[in-house]
Amino acid sequence: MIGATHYVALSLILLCIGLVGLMVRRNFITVLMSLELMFNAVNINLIAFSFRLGDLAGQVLAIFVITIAAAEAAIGLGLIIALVRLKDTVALEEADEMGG
Amino acid sequence: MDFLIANFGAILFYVVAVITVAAAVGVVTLRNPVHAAVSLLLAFVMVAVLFIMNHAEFLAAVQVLVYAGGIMVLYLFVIMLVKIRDIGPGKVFLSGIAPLAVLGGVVLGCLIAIGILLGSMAAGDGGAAAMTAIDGETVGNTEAVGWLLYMKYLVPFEIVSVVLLVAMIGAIVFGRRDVALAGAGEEVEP
Amino acid sequence: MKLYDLIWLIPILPLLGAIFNGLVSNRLGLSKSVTNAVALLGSGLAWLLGWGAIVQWVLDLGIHHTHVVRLFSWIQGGSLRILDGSLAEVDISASFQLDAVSALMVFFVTFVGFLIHVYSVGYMHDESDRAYARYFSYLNLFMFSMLVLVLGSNLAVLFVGWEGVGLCSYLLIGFYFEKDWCAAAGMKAFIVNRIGDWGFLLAIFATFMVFGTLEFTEFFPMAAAHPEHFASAATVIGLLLFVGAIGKSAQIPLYVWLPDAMAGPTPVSALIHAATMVTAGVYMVVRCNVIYRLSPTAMLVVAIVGGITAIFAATIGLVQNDIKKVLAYSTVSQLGYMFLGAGVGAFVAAIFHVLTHAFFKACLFLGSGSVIHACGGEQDIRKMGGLKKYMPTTYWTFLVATLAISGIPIFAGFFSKDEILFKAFEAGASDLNHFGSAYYTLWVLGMVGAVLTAFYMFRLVFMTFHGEFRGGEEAEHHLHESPWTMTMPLVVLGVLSIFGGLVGIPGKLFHHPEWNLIERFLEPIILPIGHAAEGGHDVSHHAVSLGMEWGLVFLSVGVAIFGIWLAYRFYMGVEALVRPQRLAERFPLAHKLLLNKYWMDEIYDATVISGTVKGSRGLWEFDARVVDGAVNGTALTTVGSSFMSGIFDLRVVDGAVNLIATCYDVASRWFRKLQVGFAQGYAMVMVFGAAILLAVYYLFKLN
Amino acid sequence: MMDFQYGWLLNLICYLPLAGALLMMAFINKENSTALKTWATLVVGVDFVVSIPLWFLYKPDGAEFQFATQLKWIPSVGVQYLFGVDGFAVLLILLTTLLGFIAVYCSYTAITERQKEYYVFLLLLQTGMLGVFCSLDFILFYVFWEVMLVPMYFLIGVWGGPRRLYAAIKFFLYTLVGSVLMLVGILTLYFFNSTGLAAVGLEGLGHAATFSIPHLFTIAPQIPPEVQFWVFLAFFVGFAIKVPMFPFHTWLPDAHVEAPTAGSVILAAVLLKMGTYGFIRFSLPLLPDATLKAVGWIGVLAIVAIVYGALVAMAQKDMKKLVAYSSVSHMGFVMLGMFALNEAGLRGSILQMLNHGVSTGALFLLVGIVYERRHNRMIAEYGGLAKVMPVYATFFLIITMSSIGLPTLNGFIGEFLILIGAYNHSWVWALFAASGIVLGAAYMLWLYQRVFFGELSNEKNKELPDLNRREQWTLIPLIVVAFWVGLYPKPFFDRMAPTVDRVLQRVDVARHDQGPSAGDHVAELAHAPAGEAAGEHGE
Repeated sequence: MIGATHYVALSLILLCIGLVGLMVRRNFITVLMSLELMFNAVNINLIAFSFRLGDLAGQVLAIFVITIAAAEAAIGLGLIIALVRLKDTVALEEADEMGG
Repeated sequence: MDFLIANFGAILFYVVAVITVAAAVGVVTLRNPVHAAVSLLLAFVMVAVLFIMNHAEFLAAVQVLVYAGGIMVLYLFVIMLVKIRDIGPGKVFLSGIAPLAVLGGVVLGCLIAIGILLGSMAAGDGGAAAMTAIDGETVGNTEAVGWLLYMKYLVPFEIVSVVLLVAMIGAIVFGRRDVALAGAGEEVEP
Repeated sequence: MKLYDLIWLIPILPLLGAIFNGLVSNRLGLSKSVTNAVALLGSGLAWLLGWGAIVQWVLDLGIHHTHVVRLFSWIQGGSLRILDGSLAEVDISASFQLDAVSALMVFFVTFVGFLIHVYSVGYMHDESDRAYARYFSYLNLFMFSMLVLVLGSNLAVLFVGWEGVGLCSYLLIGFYFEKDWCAAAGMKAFIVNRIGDWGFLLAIFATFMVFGTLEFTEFFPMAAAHPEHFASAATVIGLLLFVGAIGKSAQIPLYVWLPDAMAGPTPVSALIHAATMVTAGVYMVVRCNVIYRLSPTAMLVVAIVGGITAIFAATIGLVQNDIKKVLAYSTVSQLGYMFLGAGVGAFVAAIFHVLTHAFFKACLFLGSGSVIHACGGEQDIRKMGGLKKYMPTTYWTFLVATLAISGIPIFAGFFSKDEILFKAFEAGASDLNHFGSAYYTLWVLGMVGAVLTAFYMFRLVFMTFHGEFRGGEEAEHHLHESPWTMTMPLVVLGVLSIFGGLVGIPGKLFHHPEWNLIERFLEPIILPIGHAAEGGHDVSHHAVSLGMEWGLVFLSVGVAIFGIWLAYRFYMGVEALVRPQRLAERFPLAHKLLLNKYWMDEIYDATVISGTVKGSRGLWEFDARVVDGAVNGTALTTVGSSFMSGIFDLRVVDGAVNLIATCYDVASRWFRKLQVGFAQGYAMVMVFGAAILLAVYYLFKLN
Repeated sequence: MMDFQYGWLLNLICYLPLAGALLMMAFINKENSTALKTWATLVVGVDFVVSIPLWFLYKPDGAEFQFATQLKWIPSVGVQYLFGVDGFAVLLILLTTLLGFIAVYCSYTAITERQKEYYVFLLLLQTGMLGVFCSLDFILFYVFWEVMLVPMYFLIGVWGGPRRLYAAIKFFLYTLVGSVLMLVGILTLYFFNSTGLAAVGLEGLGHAATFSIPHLFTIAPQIPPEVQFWVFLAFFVGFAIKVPMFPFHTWLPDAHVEAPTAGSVILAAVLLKMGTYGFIRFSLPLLPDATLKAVGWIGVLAIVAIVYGALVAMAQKDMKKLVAYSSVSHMGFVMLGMFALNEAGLRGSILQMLNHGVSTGALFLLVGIVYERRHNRMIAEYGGLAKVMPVYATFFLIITMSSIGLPTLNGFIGEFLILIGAYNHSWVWALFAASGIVLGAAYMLWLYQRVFFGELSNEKNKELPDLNRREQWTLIPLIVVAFWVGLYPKPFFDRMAPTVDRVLQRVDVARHDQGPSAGDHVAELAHAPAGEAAGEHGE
C-alpha cells in the first residue's frame, strides 16, 4: 500500500534533484527550473499529508506555494532578461558583482 | 490482473513517481534549455496526477493551469527571447565543485531520509476524504478549499496576492532596458 | 435693664478708652489732658459699673446666683466625640458671668485699677504726649483683659483675658523699648507665660474631652456630682491648669520673668505684677476648686509648689538691693502663700490673701514708685536712706503696708496669711488626703517664710526711710513729696491695708463664725462635692482645738515680730549695715547664692534658652545641609548624570557602536574573501551547513 | 449635587484678570507706568468686588457645588469644562481676590522695571489661582494648576533678588515633580473609573469615561485600598510639596526670599493653600481608606513641621526667611487639623488656611515695606524702628499677635480648633503641637524685639519714613479680616460647614468599613500610658 512514506520519499528525491540542479547548473534558466522542481517536491509533501490528516490547510498552503512560485518565476525571468541585457549571457557565474 | 486491480493505486504511484523523477533528472541534466523546459513540463503534469491521487482535484487543476499553462509558457518565452542555447565553457572553479555539489545534495537527501525513517512514520494512511462538511452539507474539494481560502486564510491570501503583484511589477521594472542599464552604470562604479 | 446684665460693658469701657488713646491720641499726639480724660473715664466708669452691678446682683439675685450674660456664639467647631462616647458640640460662646469670686475680683480690680490710673497721671507726666497716650492705651487695654479674665464664663473666654493680660504685660514691661533690657524683659515675660499657656490650652482641651463643655456653670456641677468618675480626669486637668497658673503667677520654676518685669513703669508693676494679673493664677485655681478638690494629687502639687516658692523667693528677697526687686520677690513669695492656701483646701483664704495682697502690695509698689520718682529714677536702696522726713505720706503708707505684709494683727495681711498658715497646719493635723506630714512640712516652711518676709520688708523700710541719706548731696536737693495724684492712691490703699482684712476676721476664734464675711460671701463657689459628709475637709475642722488655734495665732504674730526685731538689729542704729556685711562675710557662699538668686537665670540661660537657640541653629544647619542638601543633591545628581550620560553617550554608547562597526569592518575584510559573489556557492554552503546541522542533531538525539 | 445658578459669575471672576491682562498687553504702552498700575489695580479691584457676591449668594444648605458651569470640552476622553464651588472654595476665592488686589496695590513703587510684563504676569497668576479653586474637572484643574506655575516662575525669576534664578528654577522643578505625580494619580483614577486597571487585574466600575470630580466622589468608596494607596501617595507628594510639608519644604524659603514682595504675598497667601486645598478636596474624600491609614504618618510629619519650622525660624537672620519658615510651622498646623479627621480639626484647618493667608501675607507685606526702603532684610541691620516708624511698629505688632495666635485675633481661633481636634484624635498630638504655640511666640517676639526695640543704632535707619497712606491701606484690610475672624468667625464657619460635613461623611464611609478599631483609636490613646503613646507618635 502506498503510504505517506512513499510520498515523502518521492518528495525528497525531487528535492534533492532540484537542489543538485540548483548548485551545478550554470544556466540561469535551468537553475530557476530546478527551483520549480523543489517547489513541486514541497507541494507533494503538503498534499500527501493534507489528505492523510484530513486537513485542507495543506492544500491552501500549496496554493500559496504555487503563487509564490509564480512570483518567483516572474522575478527570476525578469532578472534573466536584465542579465542578458547587461552582460549578454545567461551564465550565473557572470553575475558576481556582489563578490568581495 | 487482480493484482493490478487490487494494487492500482500503488502501481499508478510507482509509475508516476518514476516518470516524475526521470523528468526531474532531465530538467537538471539536459543541456538544451528548451529540452529541459519540456522535461519540467512533464514533471509538473506528473505531480498533478499525484495531486489527483490525493484527492486534491482543485490543486491539480491549478497545477496544470498555472504551472504547465502559465509558468512554463513564460520560461519558454524567455528562452526564445534570449536566444542563447549554450553558454559555452564555464569557469575553472565551477567545474571543480560540480561533483562536490552532487555529493552535498545526495548526503543531505540521505540525512533527511534517515530523519524521516527515524521519526517513526507511525501515521498510517488515514484515507480520510479530502471532503469536508460545511454548514452540515458535504461539499466538493474545490468548494471546501475555496471556503477555507476565503474565510479562514483570507488575510494570507491577500498578502500573497500582493506579493504576486509586487513580483509582477518587479519583473516589469527589471525588464525595462533603460533601468537595467542605468542600474548597471551605477553598479560598475566603485 | 439691670446693671448686672451689662457686665459685658465693664471690660468694654476701658477697651474703648484703649482704642481711642491708641489710635487717636497717640497718632495725633493729643494733649495729656485728653488722654487723661479718656483713660480715667474708661477705667472709672468700669469701676462704677462694676461696683454697681455687684451691688445690684447681691441685692436682687443674691450671692448664690451665678448670673451669666451670653453675648454671642463665638467659636463653632462642629461636634466632637468626647471620652464618654457621646457627641459634644464645640460651641464656645462669648459670655460673661457674675458670681461671688468674679464679683470679688471685679470689686478690687476695677478699684485698684482706677487708683493706679490716677497715680499714673502723676507718675508718667514727664513722658512725651505720644508715649503718654500709648501708656494709657496699654493700661486701659490691660483693664479690659483683666476684666475679661475674671468675668469670663468659660475657660476659653478666661483664656482670652489670660492671653490679653500677657500681651499688655509684654507691652508695658517693654514700655521703655529703647532700652534693650526692658524689651528683653517683656519678651521673657511673654514667652515664659506662653509656656504656662501651653498647659492651660491642653487643660482646656482635656476639659472639653472629659465634660464636653467649657462653661463653668456646666462642668463644675457635673464634676461635683460624680467625684469618683471624674477623679483621674481632674488630676490631669488640675495639673495642666496649674501649669498655666505657674506661668502666670510666677511660681517655681517659671517665676523668673516676674523680677525682670520690674523693668516696666512702677505703676505697672503695682497693678499688673503685684495686684491683679499675677493673681490670675490663684483666681483660676480657686475658680476651678471643684476640679482640684477631686484630685488629692493636684492639691498636693499646688501646695508644694506654693510653699516652696514662698520660702525660696523670700530668701532671695533678703539680700536684694533694688527696691523693686525686693518687692518683686516678695510678690512671688506671697503668691506662693496663696497657692499654699489653695493647695491645702483654703480656697477662701487664698482669694482673701489675693484681696489683701492687692491692697498692701499695690501700696508698697506705688510707695516705691513715689520714692523712685523722688530719687530721680534711682532704685538702689543702698543709695537711699532717711527719706522719712522728706516724704512723710509715702513713709507712713509704706510702713502700714509693710506691717500688713509682715502679718501684724489688725493690718490686712495678718488675717489672710494667718488663715492660710492655720489651714496648712490643720491639713497636717487632720492628715488631709493622707499627706499629713507633707502639709506639716509646708506649714513649717510657711512659718519660716513669715519670719523672712517680716525681715526683708523691714530691711527695706529701714534702709529706705531711716538713717542718713546715702545718695549724695545733689540728689538730696531733689527729694520731695510726690504730687497729690500719687499720694492720694497711696493713702487710700494704705487705709485699705489697715482695714481691708477686717472682712475676714477669723470669727471662729470668738465663737462668731458669721464675722468672717468673706467666707460667707465666697461660700457659694465652694460647691459641695458628691458625698460631702465623708469629705476630708469637714473632718478637718475638728482636728485642731480652739486653744491650739489661738496658740497658732500668737505663734505667727511672734514670728513676725521676731523678723522685725532681727531687721531692726541689723539695719538700725549705729551698727546699721555693718552687721549684715559681717554676716555676709562669714557666710560668703550663702550670701552669693542669694545675691545671685541661686543663679536661676544663668541656669536657664545655659540650659533651656541656649539649648533651644543652639538647637534651632543646629536644625537650621540641618535644614540647609541635609534637607535642602538632599534636594540640591538630587538636582546636582540629575545635572551631573545628564552630563555624564552625555559623555557616556559620546564615549561608551557611541564608542560601542563604533567598536562594533570597527569589528565588522576588520572581520569583513576577512570574510569578504569568502563572499565570492557566486550564488550557487552560497547554496552549496547552505546545503553542507544543513547537512552538518542535521548530522549533529542526530548524533545528539541518538545519544 | 450641582446648582447652575449664577454660573456666569464664577467664570467672570476667573477670567476677568485674564481679559484685563490681554487688554493691557494690547492697548497700554509699556512706558506709561501710571496707566499700567491704574489698569491693573482696577482689574483686580473689580475682580474682588465681583467676587463679593459669592459670599452672600452661596447657600450653605444648598447643593454641594454652586455657581456651576458645565460644557463639553474634549468629549472623546470625557474631559469637561466643569466649574463650581462649595463654601470652602468660596472662602479661598475671596482670599485670592483680596490678596490679589493687595499684591498689585503694594507693587506700585517696589517694581520699577518691566512693569507691563510684571502686571500682566500678576493678572495671569490671578486667573490661574482662581481657576484652580473653581475647577471641578480633574484635567481642567490640572491645566490651571500648571498655568499658575508659569507666571510665578517669571515673577521670581525676573523681578526677584540676587539668587532669583536658582530659586525660580527650584520652585518650578520642585512643584512640577509634584504635579506630574499628581497627574499620574489623576490618570489612575480616571482609568480605574472608565476601564479598570487591567494590569493589576481590577475591574473597572463600568462608568463612562470622565474626569468629573463630583462623579468621582460617588465612586470613591468602591476604589480598592491598594489603588487608593498608590493614588494617595502620588497626590500626597504633589500636594505636600505645595503645602509645603516637612521634608519637602526647602523650596519655600528660597522662593520667598528671592521673590518680589507681591510674589511672596501671593505665594504664602494663596499658592500654599493649593496643597491643602488639594488634600481636602481630593485626597480625603476620594481616597478615604488610604487617608485613614495615612493619618498617623501625616500627623507625625505635621507635628515635626510645626516644631521644626518654628525652631529653624528662630535661627534665621533674614526676616523673609524667618517668615517663610514660620509658614512651614503654620501649615503644619493646617495639616494636623485636617488629619485629625474630625469636625473641629477640619474647620480649624480651613480657617487656619485663611488665617495664614492673611497673617503671613501681611507679614511679607511688612517685610517688603522696609526692604523697599533699605534694600536689606537682615534682622541685624535693624533695631529700634519703633522710634522712627511707630505706625509700622503698630501694624507689625498686630500682625505678629495674629500670627502667634493671640485670642481675639484670627490665629487663635484656627489654632484652638486644630488643637482641640488634634487632642480629640490623640492627646499626644496636641501635647507636641501645642508647643508650637510657645515656639511661635518665641521666634516672632524675638524678631519683633530685634527689629523694633532697643536703641536706634544704625545710622541708615534714623531717617526712615513711616508708612505712607497707600502702604497703610494695603495692610488695613488684612487687619480688619484678622479681627473679624478673631471676634466673630461664625460667618466663616457657616460657609465651610457643608464642605467639612461632606468630607467627613466620605471619609467615614471607609471608617465604618474598617470596623470599630479606627473609631476607638481616640479612646485607646487617651488611656494609653504616656510612654507608649509618646513612643508611637513622638519623635
